[in-house]
Amino acid sequence: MTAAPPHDHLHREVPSDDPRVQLDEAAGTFEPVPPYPPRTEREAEFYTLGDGEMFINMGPQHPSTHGVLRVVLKLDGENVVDLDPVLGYLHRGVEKLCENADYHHTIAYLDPLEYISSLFCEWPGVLAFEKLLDVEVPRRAEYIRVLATELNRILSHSLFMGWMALDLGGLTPILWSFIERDEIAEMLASLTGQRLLFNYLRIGGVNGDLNHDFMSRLGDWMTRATTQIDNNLGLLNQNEIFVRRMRGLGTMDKETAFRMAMTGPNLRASGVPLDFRRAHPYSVFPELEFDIPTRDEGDCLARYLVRIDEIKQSLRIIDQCLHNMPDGPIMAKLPRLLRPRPGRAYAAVEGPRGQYAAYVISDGTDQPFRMRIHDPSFVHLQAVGTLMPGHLIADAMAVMASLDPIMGGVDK
Amino acid sequence: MDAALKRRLQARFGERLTAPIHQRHDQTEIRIGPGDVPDVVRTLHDEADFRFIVLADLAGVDTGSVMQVVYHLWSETSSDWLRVIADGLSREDPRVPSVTFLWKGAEWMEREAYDMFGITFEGNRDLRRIYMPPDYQSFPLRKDFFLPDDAARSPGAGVRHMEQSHTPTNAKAATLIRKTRA
Amino acid sequence: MSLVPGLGIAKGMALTLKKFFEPKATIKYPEVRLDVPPKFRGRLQLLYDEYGTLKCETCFQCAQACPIECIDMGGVDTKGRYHIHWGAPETYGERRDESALRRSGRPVPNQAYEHFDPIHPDALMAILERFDFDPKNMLHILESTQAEYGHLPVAALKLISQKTGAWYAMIYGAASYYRHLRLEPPSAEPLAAATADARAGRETTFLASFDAALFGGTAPGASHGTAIAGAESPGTAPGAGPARA
Amino acid sequence: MTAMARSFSRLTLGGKILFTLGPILFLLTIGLVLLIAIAGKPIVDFLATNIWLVRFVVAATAVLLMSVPTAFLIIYMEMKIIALMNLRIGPDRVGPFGSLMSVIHGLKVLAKEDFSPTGADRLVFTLAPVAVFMSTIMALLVLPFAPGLFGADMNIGLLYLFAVSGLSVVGLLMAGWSSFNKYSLLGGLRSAAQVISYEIPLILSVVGLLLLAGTMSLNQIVVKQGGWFWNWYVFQQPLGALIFFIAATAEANRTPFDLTEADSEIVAGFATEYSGMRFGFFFFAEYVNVFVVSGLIVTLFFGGWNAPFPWPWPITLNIDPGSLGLGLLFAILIVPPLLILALAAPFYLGRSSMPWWQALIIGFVLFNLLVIVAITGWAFVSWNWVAGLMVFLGKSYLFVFTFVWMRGTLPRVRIDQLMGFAWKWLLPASLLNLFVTALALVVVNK
Repeated sequence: MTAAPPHDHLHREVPSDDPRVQLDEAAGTFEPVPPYPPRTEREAEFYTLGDGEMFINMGPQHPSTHGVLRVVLKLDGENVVDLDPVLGYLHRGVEKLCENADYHHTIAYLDPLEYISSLFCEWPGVLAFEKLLDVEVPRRAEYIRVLATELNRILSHSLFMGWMALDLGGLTPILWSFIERDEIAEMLASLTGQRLLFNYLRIGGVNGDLNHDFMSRLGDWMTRATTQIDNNLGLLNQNEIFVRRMRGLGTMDKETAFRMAMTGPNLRASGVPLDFRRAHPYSVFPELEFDIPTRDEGDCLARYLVRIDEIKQSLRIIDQCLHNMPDGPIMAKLPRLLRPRPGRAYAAVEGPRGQYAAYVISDGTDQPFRMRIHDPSFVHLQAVGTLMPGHLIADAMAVMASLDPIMGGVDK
Repeated sequence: MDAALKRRLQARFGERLTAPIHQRHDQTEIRIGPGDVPDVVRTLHDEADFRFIVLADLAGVDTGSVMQVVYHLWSETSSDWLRVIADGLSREDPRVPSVTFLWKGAEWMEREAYDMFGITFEGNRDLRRIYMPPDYQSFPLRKDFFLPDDAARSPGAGVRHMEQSHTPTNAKAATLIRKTRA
Repeated sequence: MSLVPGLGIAKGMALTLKKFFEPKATIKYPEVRLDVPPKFRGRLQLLYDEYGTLKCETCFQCAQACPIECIDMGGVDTKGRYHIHWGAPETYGERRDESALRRSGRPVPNQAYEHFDPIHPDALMAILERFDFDPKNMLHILESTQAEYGHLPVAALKLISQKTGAWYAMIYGAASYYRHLRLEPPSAEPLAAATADARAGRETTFLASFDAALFGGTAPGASHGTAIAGAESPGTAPGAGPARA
Repeated sequence: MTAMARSFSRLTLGGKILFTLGPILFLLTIGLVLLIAIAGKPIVDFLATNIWLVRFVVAATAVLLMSVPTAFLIIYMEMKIIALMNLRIGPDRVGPFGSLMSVIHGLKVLAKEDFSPTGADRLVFTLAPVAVFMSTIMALLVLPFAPGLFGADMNIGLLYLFAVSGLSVVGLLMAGWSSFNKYSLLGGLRSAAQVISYEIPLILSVVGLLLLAGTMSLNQIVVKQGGWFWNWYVFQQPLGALIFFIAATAEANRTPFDLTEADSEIVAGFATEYSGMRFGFFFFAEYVNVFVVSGLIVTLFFGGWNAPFPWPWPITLNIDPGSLGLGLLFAILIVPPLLILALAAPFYLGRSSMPWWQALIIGFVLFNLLVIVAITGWAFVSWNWVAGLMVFLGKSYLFVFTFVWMRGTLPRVRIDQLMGFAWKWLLPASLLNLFVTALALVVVNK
């Protein structure tokens, strides 16, 4: 701990004794410097301005921070010298809430963590509970889970395409991808009952079988999905402005990616073919055929293209699920009151952003003793601290968008 | 369950383990003392027959009597998740060495554990609260946290929010804002 | 990126111009509304029956099942009694069974999550045709169905719901309310035991005498198909009822 | 004084307006009458000898009045066209196909609080939108809309236009600096860097054209492109036209060069702290600027008010209403009602459910449409400035559409790419264009 920097450059003379004037002055002279002495070395270092540098406060209300993220940027002209992300604007204390809910109810709390990939937030929790309880999930339920989550992955990735373009100034792709997203959301709504927070997976199965509405929508969509997605992507994938801005931007090599504890497409864009569906198989993924798309560049364009390739692999998986869908029950026989034996279980799934995981400790009661939720957005967002410095503000936003954080997951 | 991993772990860290290795489903669990964390984790990360290069998760746990820090690691060499539990941290002053020297990405997870449990990670150079307000005084995920009391110990009034000024010259104005809000 | 500079931009421009003339995806919301999916879970609402009374029985099961505690009920029930079922949420299923036992004198299997066996629908279609697919004749339909299949299979109930247009829940409610209707094959031993346990002593004798006094033993049994005796002695084999005639 | 103020404050809104405007109008009327009575003759004489002054005042007024509907139209086009490209419907509630939406936006902007942030330099903050708007309006003054329809035919028209449109950057810089906001400052500085960089290729790309035309008067440039469409300078200066188009896009701060108000980076740039009508001025200026730039491209490279080909069969209408005598009066009185009845009849007879008055209303509207079409056609044929205006506006709005289309398609470039593109590509290319043009002229003239 060092002493507070003097902030002399920030002082302003208040001309009047009138408190209203002082209020006005206080409102006008905001600098994003914390009012207390720095707590750590890093904070002291960050909040000391060098020659010709200035702070700019971005968020929590800003058009491109993907939610309520606040980033204090230290700028030299338009170059980002350093940055300090400030979290907690959406913190709901889900882990604490889960400790006070019983095992079934926990699923509803896991749902709104990442509000565009809800099924992936439910899945690790449910998997961990099943491990605690030694439940055998029926095969049909497993296939339905895979089918629904792969749809959710396409939904999430297609929204990412739109946001990426929006942060680079393109107005149109976001709306086209929202059309895509809306079709999938309607489809999942007819399967799960909701469009956004599905609350569909249950301990030992799923809530409700495939129905006619869902299957007809899915069949209709599958016949044109590939061409439709390719067509929409044709707007930007060859666009010189887009490609020139993305290429070589925010490059992250393999070692850095491991050091930053990255997973998912962000890691695969750096050339590591690590996909927990293959690397640590769960559910019925060992029976399904799909490739793991990787890119070696590690830049924003690679992260963008890896996600595009993943959409195609997801379509393959959905196709296989539809062909291999077994018959049978969709719920395991379970008592209504779940009291797992004391123990610990960890489960992870490969989501659209990386590894979604849950670590549950049971003490033998009907509520989890400790429920730890691991969210990839949280881990990936801290990579902006290493990727952003040295770029312009415009690129800083693009780098953040390419990591695809969702603030609901970051703030838990 | 990966029996080979269990044998290797036993052979390599035999005397350091504070409890027998526990295996269930696809998880292998070892318990070590908090002082051994850097050595053990570095060995697990570097040595050729472990190569646990992916830090899957870092979590704090309050068991009610002691504090724990739980690391989940993944490796190509094993089909199991490896769970390393740094056990036996005192509840009064829980301290454990940081693993940011290996995984810089653990920084925020350690900040979160500090924020929620008050576990001090020695060596993390940015260990401050991440979710809760900076002047928050209690640690919400601890088992002795009681909501109305402990939340009230951390008065929101003490935080000058970002709309308010921070300069001493404006102290009067800030007080006024607080009064008008109250 | 193509070799010709500007080609990608030109392609994108052409694409947007093409979309300019394509049909639009907007749904003009207040005028046009999408159908909600059948499984839709929307805003909570209390329903009224045809006499204008609340259908809510104040069982508090919804309040206990709600994970985010947005349902919070308290006070009096529809009959003016202060009535509260507050307990651990996991007793939900037990109390549901208990309630079913109280209403119909036997446990009702929860078939919401279970796989059900298919039936051969020809006989059922004949029955439905006989009753003109009219939901007002539901009791007759159910009784004939039970006479045909020995009990009321879930598949049959679903088919009846589909063909008559009555809600499955109503048919299920009717089937579980009348004691002479069976939802499971009567040979199921645990069920019989449970029924015998539930309808212990006083109630059994009272009901038996009541039935005897009311129906005089024969007349309603002949007109309604299956015998009430089927419910009173559940051990008898299916298809033994006299309704085939 | 206090008593007066209090009683004034008790008046209704209408009363306030009446009590303020009434005396002023009264005094003005008396002053005007006195002025005419005392100095009427000299003033009229002065105006008669200096007719350019009258012309200038009229033109300035007309341009000011024209600018707001132009902005409304372009804002509506932008909303609607981008919406259709996004597979949306866009505005469709106010007016036919939502066409009054931008008017409602304008009214909304008027109704908003006129807010200026603490710490702002109030004077500069207030003057900045005016400066931006004025530069745009002044540029509009020299555009030749049609033969004889222009504010002023300067022999340095093009130079004046570049000078004046370069002034807008002063306004943007003023706004960025005075807002006391770092986003605004970044936006202002970006716009300064961008506009000044792109002025150079913008002007250099036209120099070749000036060599061909031999004049800087915009009117003369248009006259020289008369006849068939291959006389347009775009076919003699294709590279120049392309450079001019790109540079003009940057000059007008349009996508993909809209860095000054890049919402995903610096919120709204220089306009971050503006609200109400001050923001409205920026908004109007931006869209009028789009029209100015389109009009300039049309004027310089696409023949201005010249139709693509000369009309091969000149029509002369010799209508002399005076020859009808008293019949004219009867025609005016009798023909419209008869026509209305004739137009209404098929609707009334064809649909039994329609009441007579509805049929009459339909007939009246149809009659009005007919008359409008007839008068427009007559004006189109008889006065060549009407035809010229229509051709000019048609071409200009085609380019406005192109700008909007680009906005719907393209992402934004980065600031260093933008500058690099200006200095590394556009500047050498425009110099090359100038060199080739000069060489060709020398060769041809020899």
